[in-house]
Amino acid sequence: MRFAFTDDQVAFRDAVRDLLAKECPPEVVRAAWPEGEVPGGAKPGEGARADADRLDAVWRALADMGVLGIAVAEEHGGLGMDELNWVLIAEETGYAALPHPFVETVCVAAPLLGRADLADGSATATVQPGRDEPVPWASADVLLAIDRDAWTLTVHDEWEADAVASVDGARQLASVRASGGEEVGGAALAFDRGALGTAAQLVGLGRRMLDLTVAYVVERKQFGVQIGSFQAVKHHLADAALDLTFAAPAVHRAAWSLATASPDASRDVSMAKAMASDAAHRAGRAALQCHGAIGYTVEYDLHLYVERAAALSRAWGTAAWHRGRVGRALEI
Amino acid sequence: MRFAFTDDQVAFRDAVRDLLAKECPPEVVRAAWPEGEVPGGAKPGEGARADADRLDAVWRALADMGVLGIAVAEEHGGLGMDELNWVLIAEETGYAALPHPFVETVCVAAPLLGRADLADGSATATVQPGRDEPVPWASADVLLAIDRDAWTLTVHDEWEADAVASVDGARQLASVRASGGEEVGGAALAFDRGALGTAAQLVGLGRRMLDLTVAYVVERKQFGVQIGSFQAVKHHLADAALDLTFAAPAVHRAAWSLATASPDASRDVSMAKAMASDAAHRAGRAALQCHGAIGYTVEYDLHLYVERAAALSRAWGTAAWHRGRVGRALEI
Amino acid sequence: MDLEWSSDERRFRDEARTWLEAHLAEWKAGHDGDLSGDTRDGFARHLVWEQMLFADRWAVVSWPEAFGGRDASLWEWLIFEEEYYRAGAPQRVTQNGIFLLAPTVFEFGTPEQQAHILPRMAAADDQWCQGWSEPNAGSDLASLTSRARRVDGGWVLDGQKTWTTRGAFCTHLFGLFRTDPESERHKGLTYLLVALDTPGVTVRGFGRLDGDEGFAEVFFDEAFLPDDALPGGVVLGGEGQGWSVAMATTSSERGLTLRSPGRFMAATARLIELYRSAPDDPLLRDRVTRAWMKAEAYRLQTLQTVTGTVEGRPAGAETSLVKIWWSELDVELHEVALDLLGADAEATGPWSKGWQFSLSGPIYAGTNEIQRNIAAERLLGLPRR
Amino acid sequence: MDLEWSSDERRFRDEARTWLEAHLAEWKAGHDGDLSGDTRDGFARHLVWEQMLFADRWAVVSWPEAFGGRDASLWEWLIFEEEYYRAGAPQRVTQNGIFLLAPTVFEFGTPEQQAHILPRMAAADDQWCQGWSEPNAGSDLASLTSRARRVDGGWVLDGQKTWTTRGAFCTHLFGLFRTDPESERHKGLTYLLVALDTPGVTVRGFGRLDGDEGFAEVFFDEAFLPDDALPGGVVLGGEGQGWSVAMATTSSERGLTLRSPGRFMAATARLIELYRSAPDDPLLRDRVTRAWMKAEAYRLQTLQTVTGTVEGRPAGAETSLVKIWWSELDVELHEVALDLLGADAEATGPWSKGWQFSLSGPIYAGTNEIQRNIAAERLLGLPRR
Repeated sequence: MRFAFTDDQVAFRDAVRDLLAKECPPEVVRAAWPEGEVPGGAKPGEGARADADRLDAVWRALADMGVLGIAVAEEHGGLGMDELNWVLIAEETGYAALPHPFVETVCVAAPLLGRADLADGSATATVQPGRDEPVPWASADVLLAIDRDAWTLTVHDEWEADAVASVDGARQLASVRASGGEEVGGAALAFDRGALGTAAQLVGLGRRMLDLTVAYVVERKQFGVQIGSFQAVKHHLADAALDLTFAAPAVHRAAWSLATASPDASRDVSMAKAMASDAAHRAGRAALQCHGAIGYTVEYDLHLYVERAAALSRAWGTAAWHRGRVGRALEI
Repeated sequence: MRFAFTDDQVAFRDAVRDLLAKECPPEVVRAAWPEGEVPGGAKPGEGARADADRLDAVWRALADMGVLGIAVAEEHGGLGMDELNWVLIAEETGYAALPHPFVETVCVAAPLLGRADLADGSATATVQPGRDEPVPWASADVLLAIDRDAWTLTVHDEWEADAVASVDGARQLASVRASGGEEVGGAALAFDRGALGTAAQLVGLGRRMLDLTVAYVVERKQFGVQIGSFQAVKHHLADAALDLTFAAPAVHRAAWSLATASPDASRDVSMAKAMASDAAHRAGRAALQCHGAIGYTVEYDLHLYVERAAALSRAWGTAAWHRGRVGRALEI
Repeated sequence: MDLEWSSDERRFRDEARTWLEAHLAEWKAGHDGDLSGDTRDGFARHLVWEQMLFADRWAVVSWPEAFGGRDASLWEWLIFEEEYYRAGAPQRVTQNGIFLLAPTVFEFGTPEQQAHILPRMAAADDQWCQGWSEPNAGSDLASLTSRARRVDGGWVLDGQKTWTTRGAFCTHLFGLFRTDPESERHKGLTYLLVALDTPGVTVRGFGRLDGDEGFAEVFFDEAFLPDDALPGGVVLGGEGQGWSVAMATTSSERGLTLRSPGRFMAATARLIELYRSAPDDPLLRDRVTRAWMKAEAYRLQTLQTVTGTVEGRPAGAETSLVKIWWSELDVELHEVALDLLGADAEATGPWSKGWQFSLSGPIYAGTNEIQRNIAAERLLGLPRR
Repeated sequence: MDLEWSSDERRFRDEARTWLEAHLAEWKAGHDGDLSGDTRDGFARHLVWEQMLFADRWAVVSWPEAFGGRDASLWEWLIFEEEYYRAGAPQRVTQNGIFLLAPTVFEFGTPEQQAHILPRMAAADDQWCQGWSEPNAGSDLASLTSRARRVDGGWVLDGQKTWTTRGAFCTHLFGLFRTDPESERHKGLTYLLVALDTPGVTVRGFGRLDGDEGFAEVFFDEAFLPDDALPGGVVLGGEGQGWSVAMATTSSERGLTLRSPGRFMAATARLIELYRSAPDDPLLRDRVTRAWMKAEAYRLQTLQTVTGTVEGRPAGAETSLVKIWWSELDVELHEVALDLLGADAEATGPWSKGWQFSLSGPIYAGTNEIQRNIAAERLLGLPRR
């Protein structure tokens, strides 16, 4: 019995963390948002603070580090590693709100398709996690369409995509129509990997929102004192930390269950996704509330993470959907 | 449009409030609890603080004031008044945790059976609000058994009762077996009146727990200050007040709906019971938490109200059961 | 107790409903799709709607006829609001003037000020934004530092306001300025009325979470505000009296006038429609039912409050609880809708936009943390510390 | 990461399970029905069980063999606890000694004190209760006023302790006394070990919400406590060092040692059984699932913490979050059970009694409000004010 990651896994995580801190600051996330007008109105200030040149660079840097191929088989140029080796990295991509299809490409498509171009960063994949659901990262090269009722998975190289405005402008959401394609096996495993990667990102997002808020309430004064000294603020943030502290082990365990092909893997993934969705949601609410009006503006960075968390908490199955799957596994 | 009670209704409420403050203090509620040992262990301190002589006196005083016959037809010696005239009084009996079958006798049985002995206090009634449910006030003279599936109501003058220990020792809970009896009409209306009276009592109980707690946290010091000055304590109690403030109008409206035979009466009663159950529950949790260890002892009075609220919040249909009925009325 | 409307009130409702249906259709025919009033183009289009309301005296029903209203009772006001939201009529881009400034003008304005300001506000000729918050004075309003220096024939303004909703599109700003430089906290403040085209005043709009340019920063750089910029003068309620004048406004902001039950009744009605259009789900049904009950309880509590107001028992500290209730209900009902939509909730739409907007409710007009403090201290009597 | 038990650990589990099944049946055969350890008769009967545990070295598995344990690893301790609760074994009436006092004796006791106190505690020959709280010092432990005056050959104790769980039945009390009358707050306190039959000490039991006489007040009236009342002396950790000694105990109270995951895993397993016995209800199914997930997450978080402890990375301020989590989970899972029971929940039974007991969780061992403060300040770094 040992519930901890190896030193190598932690070191790889730390390296990715450092890379993303440097290469994927908020202005890179902003660069993925559409310029100028969005359907709801103007986005002033976005353009000025966005750094478009670096948007592709971060993905290339991840490729160079070997991160993109972590789950690609070695014969296709990857590292051939399992979920335990990428779950912490997925968490970091959530912390950074990485505006690229990490979960879809690295966690789902790469181990399934075994394509070298996914490992070296020259191609990306996206996933439709359920029939008729919207698809993010619409400019990807390959689409995996999962049917969560029939548990089938179809690989499409071509499809039609109509852009859909997302609450998270970086996600490049689309409504897709695809016909033909190649049906391959492993739909349930692919879905579980995607849900796990998304759960890990939600934990990372929750931590980012909590960190931003802690920094803000220590800095900001009202009524002559730091607002972080108010008990109500302390308790909001302690509650956010509470849920994240207990969601994270659930996510890590789910990675172990997938890596060891445990018969409980789907249950464990669903527990992870349900808890991570709720924890990120609570962290987002606490973050906004403790920031006050500034958190509600697009000039401040918080919204980049709040909107991502809102999107991911309902993508790959809502918390309630996943609890339903846990309940069935418990035979209740 | 006028959402307020008449001066007469308020004056009657005030008179009952004064009477109960004098005649039904905690030591009278304690007197209704069983002496000495209960299945879980000893109840030391109960006996010493109970005032058994006054237990019957409070019921007689209510009879003398005309309260017990408020809903009995005038030809049977009552006041022949409707739900709007007793709902505030039911609230006061909750505030006092009156250890007598007020809802069952005054709100449910009296208008249905039209018996003079219920109005003058010489007889009491109890109700089984659903098939196989436990019955409080087991020493009552008449039992109305309601079947909430078939919506029938059977009046029993004789039945067998096996005492069941209740979390609220004053309730005289029993498991009953009754055969025969007389089936009468009006089961749904009788149930709605009982649920309304119980909802009103829950609002009163919530207010009592809140009042006790406010008094305690103003008095009690920790860390050199009144504990009521801590923001966490303030917010617990503000939340309790919040739910009570919005549950009360729902209860009062349900009384109007019943009194005017509104087609929405059952929906409105269910909304009232659901909200009052949740509000009293939240008030009880806040009260216990803000009291700390002393609220957890039987020597302190709080438990008398917490236990009653726990019993009533699930009697006459749980909050979820009532929300289900509201949802059906909304056709969802 | 009588929870039925009189025949006069029912007639008033019918009249409002008929007018709204016809004129909304007309207004909506003039542009494509849903339009936010918090963008420059949308704001202009909303002013057309405001002018239609004013032309038929629906802009400010509860105001005296002399100022453009109908002298409607509070009950009629409630009915109008119910019908307004029921019809799906647009947000009132003039609301900060009508609901925040106007009550103060009624209470503290001179007859000359009232006669000038109120009809132009009702007609949307002038559009007022609020200038309360500053970069370092949000919830702690008394710490503001924007100042007005008395000079011959007027005031010289310096400093910065922020979070002024729709400030980039409005014509006028009302707000507090420190007129006694030696003063601290609540003292030495004056309530000033400032045209935004005053030289030395700069407005910069910026974006809100929901994607609209709904906020603005307003900079005052040695801006000279002449005493006669407005008939009756630019000071509301007397020099140095700003705090008590503003607090009167703040309390109207927190009470009935800001959030009529009609808005939440209409939103829960739409939520119920949304539920009916989706596959049956007992968990979501329970949450929809809860949201409906809370909106209904809000309506009932408002009826109780209006009864008290009409009968001379005005609402007290429980207005803090009212603010908590509607703002948390608003978030809750939108979150239920998003959970109903599931993966589709991510797409921008009325529910996701409404959710983003709802998140501001627990923050503005006094955070819910402060409201809970107020309720505990003033309603329950807990010590201030 | 390896979440499987070794074959040695599985053997240990089998041994524990087999022993518990056999001996529990034997013990339960000796009395009728469920029996609370927090009544006088129940306590006595529970001591029989404690002696059975001790006889076969199951009383304190993680202690050194010299003191009655098995030198079990933390993993084995976790396994034993899982099996203990899974088997439905009774509460440990000796737990306040074993889990609160013993770690302090291990850390601060002299060899002579350890040799005397620990084996007698493990054997339940001495039963220890805690003397922390006073009528005016609950969460604010540093404000306590019970005092011990130094006299020739011992101490004279005066004052009052309260909320001492099972104090009416125990033989000994450990607690803090003010030994420097000039001192304030955390200073001048000494950790004393007091036999309750010391002349001048009076114990009065009183009732808890759940109907048991589980609490006691302990009065000290010029009670003379000789230095040699216990081998090695009655002071633990040095005169005037009481606060730091006690804090070490408090942190063990808050961490792993007090609430093993086994308890909540067993409770949720019973909750699932209860759900299966009732008509299907999607709302309750969801709540049962939530409770199970929280218990499971608690188990996982514990495995993570134990791994860290074993590998030399001991838990820090997150123990405050752990206390919040298990105590609120405990309330939640019992409330789900009561809602499942509906009207029958009112009847006294294991679930209603468990619910009443659970309500004390967010209060004792540092209220959850204080735990949230600690988490915010020490884990997140928010200012203390």
